[in-house]
Amino acid sequence: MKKIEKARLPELFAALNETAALYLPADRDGVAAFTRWQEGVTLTEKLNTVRSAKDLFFPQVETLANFKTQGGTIEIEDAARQDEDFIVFGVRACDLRSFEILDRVFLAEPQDTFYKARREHAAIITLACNAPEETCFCTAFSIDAADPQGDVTAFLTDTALCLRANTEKGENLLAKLPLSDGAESEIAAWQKQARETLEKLPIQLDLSGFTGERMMELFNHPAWQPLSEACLGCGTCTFVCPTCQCYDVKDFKTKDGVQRFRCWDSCMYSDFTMMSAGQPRPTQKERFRQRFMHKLVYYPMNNEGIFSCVGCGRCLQKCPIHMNIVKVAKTLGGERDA
Amino acid sequence: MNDTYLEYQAEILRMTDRDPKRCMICGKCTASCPAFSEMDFHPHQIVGMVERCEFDVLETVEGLWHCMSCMACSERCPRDVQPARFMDAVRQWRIRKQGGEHLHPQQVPEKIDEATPQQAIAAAFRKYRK
Amino acid sequence: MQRIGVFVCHCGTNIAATVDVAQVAETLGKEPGVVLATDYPYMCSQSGQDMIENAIREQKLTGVVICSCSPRMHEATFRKTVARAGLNPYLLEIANVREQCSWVHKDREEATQKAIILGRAAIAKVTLNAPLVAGESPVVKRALVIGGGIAGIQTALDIADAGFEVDIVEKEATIGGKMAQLDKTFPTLDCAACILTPKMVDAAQHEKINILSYSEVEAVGGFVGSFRVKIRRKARYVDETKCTGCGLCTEKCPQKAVPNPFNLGLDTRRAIAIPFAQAVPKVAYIDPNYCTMLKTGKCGVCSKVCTVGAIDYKQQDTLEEREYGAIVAATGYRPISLEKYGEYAYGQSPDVVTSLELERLMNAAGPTGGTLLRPSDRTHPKTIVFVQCVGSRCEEDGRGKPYCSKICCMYTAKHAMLIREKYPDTEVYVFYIDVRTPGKNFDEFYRRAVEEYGVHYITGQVGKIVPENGKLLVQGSDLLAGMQPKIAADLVVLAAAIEPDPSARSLATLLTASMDTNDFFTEAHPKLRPVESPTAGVFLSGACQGPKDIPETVAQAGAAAAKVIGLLSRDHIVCNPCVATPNEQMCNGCSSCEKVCPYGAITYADKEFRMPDRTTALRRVAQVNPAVCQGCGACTVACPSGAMDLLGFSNKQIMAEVDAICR
Amino acid sequence: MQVNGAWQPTIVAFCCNWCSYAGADLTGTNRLAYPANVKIIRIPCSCRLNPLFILRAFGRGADGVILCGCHPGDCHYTTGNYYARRRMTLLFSMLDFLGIERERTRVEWVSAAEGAKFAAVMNDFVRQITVLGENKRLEDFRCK
Amino acid sequence: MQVKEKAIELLSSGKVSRVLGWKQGEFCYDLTPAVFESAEEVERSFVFSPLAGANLAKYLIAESRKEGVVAAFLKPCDSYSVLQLCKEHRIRRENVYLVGVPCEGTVDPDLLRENAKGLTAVREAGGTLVCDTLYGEKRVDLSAVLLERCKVCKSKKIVVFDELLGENGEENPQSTRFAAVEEIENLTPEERYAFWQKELSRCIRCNACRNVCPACSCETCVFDNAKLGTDNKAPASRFEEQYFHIIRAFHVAGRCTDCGECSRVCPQKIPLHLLNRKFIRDMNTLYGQYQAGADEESLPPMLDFRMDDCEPSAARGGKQA
Repeated sequence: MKKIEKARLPELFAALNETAALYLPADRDGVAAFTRWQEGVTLTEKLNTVRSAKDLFFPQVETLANFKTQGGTIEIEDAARQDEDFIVFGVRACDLRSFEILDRVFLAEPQDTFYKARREHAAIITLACNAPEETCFCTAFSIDAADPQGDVTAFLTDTALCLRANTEKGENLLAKLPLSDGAESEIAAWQKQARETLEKLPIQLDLSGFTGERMMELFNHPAWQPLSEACLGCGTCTFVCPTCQCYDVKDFKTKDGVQRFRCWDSCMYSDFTMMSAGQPRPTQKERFRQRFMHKLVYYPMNNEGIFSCVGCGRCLQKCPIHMNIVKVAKTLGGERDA
Repeated sequence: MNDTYLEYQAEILRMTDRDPKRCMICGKCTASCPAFSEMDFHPHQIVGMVERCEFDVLETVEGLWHCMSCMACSERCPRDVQPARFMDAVRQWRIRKQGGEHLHPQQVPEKIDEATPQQAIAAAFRKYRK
Repeated sequence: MQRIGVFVCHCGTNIAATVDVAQVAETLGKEPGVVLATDYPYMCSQSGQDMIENAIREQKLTGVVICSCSPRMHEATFRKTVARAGLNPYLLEIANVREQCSWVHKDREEATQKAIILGRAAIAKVTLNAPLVAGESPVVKRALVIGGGIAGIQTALDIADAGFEVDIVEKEATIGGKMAQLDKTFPTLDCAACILTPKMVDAAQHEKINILSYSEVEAVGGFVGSFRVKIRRKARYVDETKCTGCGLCTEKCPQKAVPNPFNLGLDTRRAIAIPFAQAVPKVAYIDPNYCTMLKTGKCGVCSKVCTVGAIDYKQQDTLEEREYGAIVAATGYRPISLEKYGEYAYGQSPDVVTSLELERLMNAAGPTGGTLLRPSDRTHPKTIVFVQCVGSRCEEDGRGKPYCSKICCMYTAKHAMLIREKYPDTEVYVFYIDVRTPGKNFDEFYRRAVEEYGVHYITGQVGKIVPENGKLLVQGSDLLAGMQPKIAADLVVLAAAIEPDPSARSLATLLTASMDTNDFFTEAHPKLRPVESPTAGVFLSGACQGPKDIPETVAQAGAAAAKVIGLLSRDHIVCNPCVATPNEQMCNGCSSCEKVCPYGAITYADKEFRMPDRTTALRRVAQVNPAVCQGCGACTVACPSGAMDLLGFSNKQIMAEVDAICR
Repeated sequence: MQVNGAWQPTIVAFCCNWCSYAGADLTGTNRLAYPANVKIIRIPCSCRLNPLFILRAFGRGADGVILCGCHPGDCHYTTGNYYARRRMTLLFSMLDFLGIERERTRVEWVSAAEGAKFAAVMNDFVRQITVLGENKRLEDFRCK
Repeated sequence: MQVKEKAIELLSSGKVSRVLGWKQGEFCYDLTPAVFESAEEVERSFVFSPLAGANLAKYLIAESRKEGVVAAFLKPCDSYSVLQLCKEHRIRRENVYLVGVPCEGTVDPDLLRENAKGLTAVREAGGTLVCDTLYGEKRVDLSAVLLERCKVCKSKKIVVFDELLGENGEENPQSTRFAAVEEIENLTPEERYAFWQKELSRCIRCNACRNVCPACSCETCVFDNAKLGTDNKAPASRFEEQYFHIIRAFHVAGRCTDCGECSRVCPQKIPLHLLNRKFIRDMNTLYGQYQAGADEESLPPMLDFRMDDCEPSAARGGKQA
């Protein structure tokens, strides 16, 4: 365990940035976002960012290839992969779990080389939580927000930032930083208090009923209709979600060819997976159901029971009509008896 | 035609801000001119001479000095050529050619003789900065 | 897969001198979808068109791009060419590399590059062109002629003689127009009334002609083939069907001080009047501005003397709506107001008159009974000065007109000649800038005035006219003699410029016909379509299109009639297929498009649609009547969802052009 | 647009078919010169111009966009240019509000008889855009 | 509560077959719009409070096309949207029963949560909100946490209704809603550009603004329309951020009632309402006062003209360089 006084955080960030490009949650015009560090950028006071840490590994828009036409010939130019190391500071436990979920998608064969390059070049410094908000429900997914892992775990107490390396990459990183030694015991009380708060979180879910065996039952549940009724079909939940990983591949006609890029897509959109015969999910109810069935049933079915929700609460805060996975799960039978 | 004449022409066109090519030689200016009988060359001819770069003639035209700048020709010109401006500009050009670009008030009395109409002095004085 | 042919025209050297046509063809040949690109000296020639036709057949072209002159010039020509080869005529695009490239750029490299880009834009557009089929709409077999002067009368007679109904709408109480006010006509010196009045009578008696005098067009709706026109029939306070034109009322009316408009105010008449002896219809009318009965409710003399009871003080304006297949504008001209020409003393001295006033002063039916007397003291003028180009060829803002009024040289020669013939002791001077006599027997006529009649023509203008002691002191210039003549004249005649009748401006708006900066109607093509306006179904006759003398007016009237007859002899006309078209799937039914449509072409219908959840639902969607839509595209932008598109100028086509140009 | 290594503005001119396109033709007929940067797109009426097209042009690399139509009151379709006038007024104001140079967009009424005006307008607009420089604020960098 | 009772009455009397309203959420602030079909349902979960901010007008497009009559509770803002949609033939007026509800302002949940971290419950007590949080009780001034649109409320008048609960309010011509627009106008073009770049660059094109907007109710939006070639799914370039928001504002110009939903729902807190208000302000100054949705007859400025309208050269988005 290492540590540094809270007042010396700017020094720490500068040192981190010396080793590799540093990203950290900072306020940008009142909105917290992972921001490229530079002199003067400070850690946000907010619990979490609006957009999740997923953006750093799976950006909203990413060029895949460039096609250049000249006369009758076409020249294909593969887009560059991430080839420089970078550091992500301040990843909360929920977002860290999301990487695991994304890895199972993007790093399964055939691997997504764009994602993979970013994952390999990143060092992740997580930030433990001690003041969760009422929208947090990471506990439903057995996430210990008071002690996340990652390459390094950081604990921000009233006076200091304590850092613990969890991996070799983390060890190496900490070795380069102006830190003093600290002890695990220094954060014990802090952690205890954090865990007590986490236990009192108002949202308590029992997701044990969301199993593969009940897939058809859940799929045909009559509640989908009233649940989806108010859904506007926007993509807010999807885009702030740390685990949503759907994208669309689009071509953009440039001056002398075509730029092929991918961009986030949302299963909530009416043109999602549009095919020649139209949309396979013609109404909002079906699109809405897809999103939650995927998170609560399909994904766990294919991934050893891991739900593709991490309880970060972003969709609870940002949905324009306040429909969210908690309401869905509870309606479909996931409410834990008080 | 030589380059000097073209420079003169350019200078006069700049001063008048009018295009002598628009003149259709209707003669209304000359018909309107109260000083017609005193002039050797008449307003439409002055405009024509500028257009044709006949500065050798313009150098000797005496009618210029009889123009009283009553502006009747300019008022009535149907093509907005405004011959009075040409009269004035050519006079200006003539005075400048004599040297002594800078006319000071003190010099005015000595310039006034019987052959030079007062208008010429006034006009030159008014326009000499142009 | 597109198979596009590109044809680059040299237009002789018009294009080829500035644009490297071979390079354009070569470069465009490499564009995707282009299978053939070639250049040729004259694409519009028979052999050029044959080449295009053959290429379409041999290469099985799906689209044609011609880089040539403006589409306004030859689009129609090439559409026919393309159609002859069996391709839909709307699968053609023209890149304007002449008017908008070779003629406006000097640098060969720049012009060539621009021509290539314009060609690319046309290729990009033609790739998205869809075959269009023009619809048809019926033709109402009746024509409307607006204006009852010689132009309108001749047009109406020619149309009626071909067997079609014609209505003449004339704002005055009689037809006849300006020609009825003229004395003699050049260059034959026959009397205007003698040749005009028989035509007026012909028109009145023609079974196919309906004269709506004292009437004005108030609104025009519809489109070529079926215009709906609202005509205001102004109250004349005399029942047209009862009045016999006996003229008794016009003699008994106690209100005598009414300036006589027929004689241009040179004498007076009564408040109830027949405009002139040969008026058609020969029916009296009351001028409400002067009639004591109408103003005060006391008098009623005319009503008492009228033997047929035709007087009706309670008459009101009425509105008639009629349908027409074609409309002819024949609104004519008038002399300009001379109030801004103070130097000529018009209005200061009654002895300074306009040429049209002189016509009345010399006319046997005029205020002086045909004896030339000057207005001020009714004496014979001994010295008369004519001033030409008063307000013509004048580029000063607000005073005159930049154009040549065309008729003044000839009528002045006529006047001078007639005066010298009738009063040989009179000296006549004409101040002129140029004498323009390009017409059959015109120059001979002018020379006769000089040589046989001794009229003094002076090259120069008049600078000022000063009334003094009963004379008019005229100071002019004689440019040839280098003199400044001063003439003491008894009468001065000003050849005032002529301008379009002011009613033409509002009529043009009603007809959506375009006008030039001088308010003359614009022709569809200055050389090739001189009697048609750019608005389909609207034709031009007489001086409303530009200054004209009588023979020219009559010729144009006949030409306009021929065009109208050609239109009316068809049962249907082909509509412009480039019309708005709604995509019902995308339409919200919000009515935005309907509100901006100037033709009322958009209506709404509730239609059943299959919804995504496989149910059906009724939705309100826009419908466009393609026969009524004129293709302006206002609706396409008003539509927020992009459901309304314009065939031939679709969103995708225009964006493809934008992309190609900004490439 | 780069010409021989030097930047030259790309100007898109939307011209209504009845007045301004004809006016542009007259410019040619009268051999009045204007820069080759100006490329004309023919539309039936100024009211056909969708703001989408203007933004598209800027995105695709145009440095200036000008709309030419019949003079108000002279629209071939009677009212089209009145609608165009409102739309463009509001759009231009919005672009300006977003800090996009006001001078990049323009509307000019050019009749079929105003060939000289068309040339003068285009000369002036090209000069204005040249002074303004490249369109950086409303460009799509992918189109470079 | 009056609103809830009215909902129960309308359903139990059979006057309407459905009621559109707000449903209780997990917390006090996360109400979800919902359709209630029985008095029991209303009894169980219908909520109306200053946190019922959502404008339900847009839902009536679909609801009014279903069988039977649907009742809706309209705050003044919402009533403008409803009337505008009736004007555009989108809502079938005959199938809706409109109950006007006076409004004293709605609460911005984000502001409230910022002022009361870990918020779980709230009750109103005379202009003060008493909040239960994970970290204890907290009192917040209602006026401090109102939505921006409510702080500058343009009108408390309910413009369309079949029945009113309470007194109808008045328009508020003194509203300072254009002050922020003017503030931007007073910046230099460079500053304006920088301001909007800063704001718009946060856009994630989630479409929340569009999908919540009552005016954005197109069957197919141009930005989703691949066939039209105008589709645009992501802010792939700075241009596309501008393109989307300019065109969206343009498409709703003259139809936007300034209900403020776009800014309310933006997850990135982009002040999108300023774009709409700029258009409204321009139209007001150039073409005369116009309030979309205020009546069913007047022509919106974009579909109207005057012969003597100003020329586009007069268009100014703000101070010039």
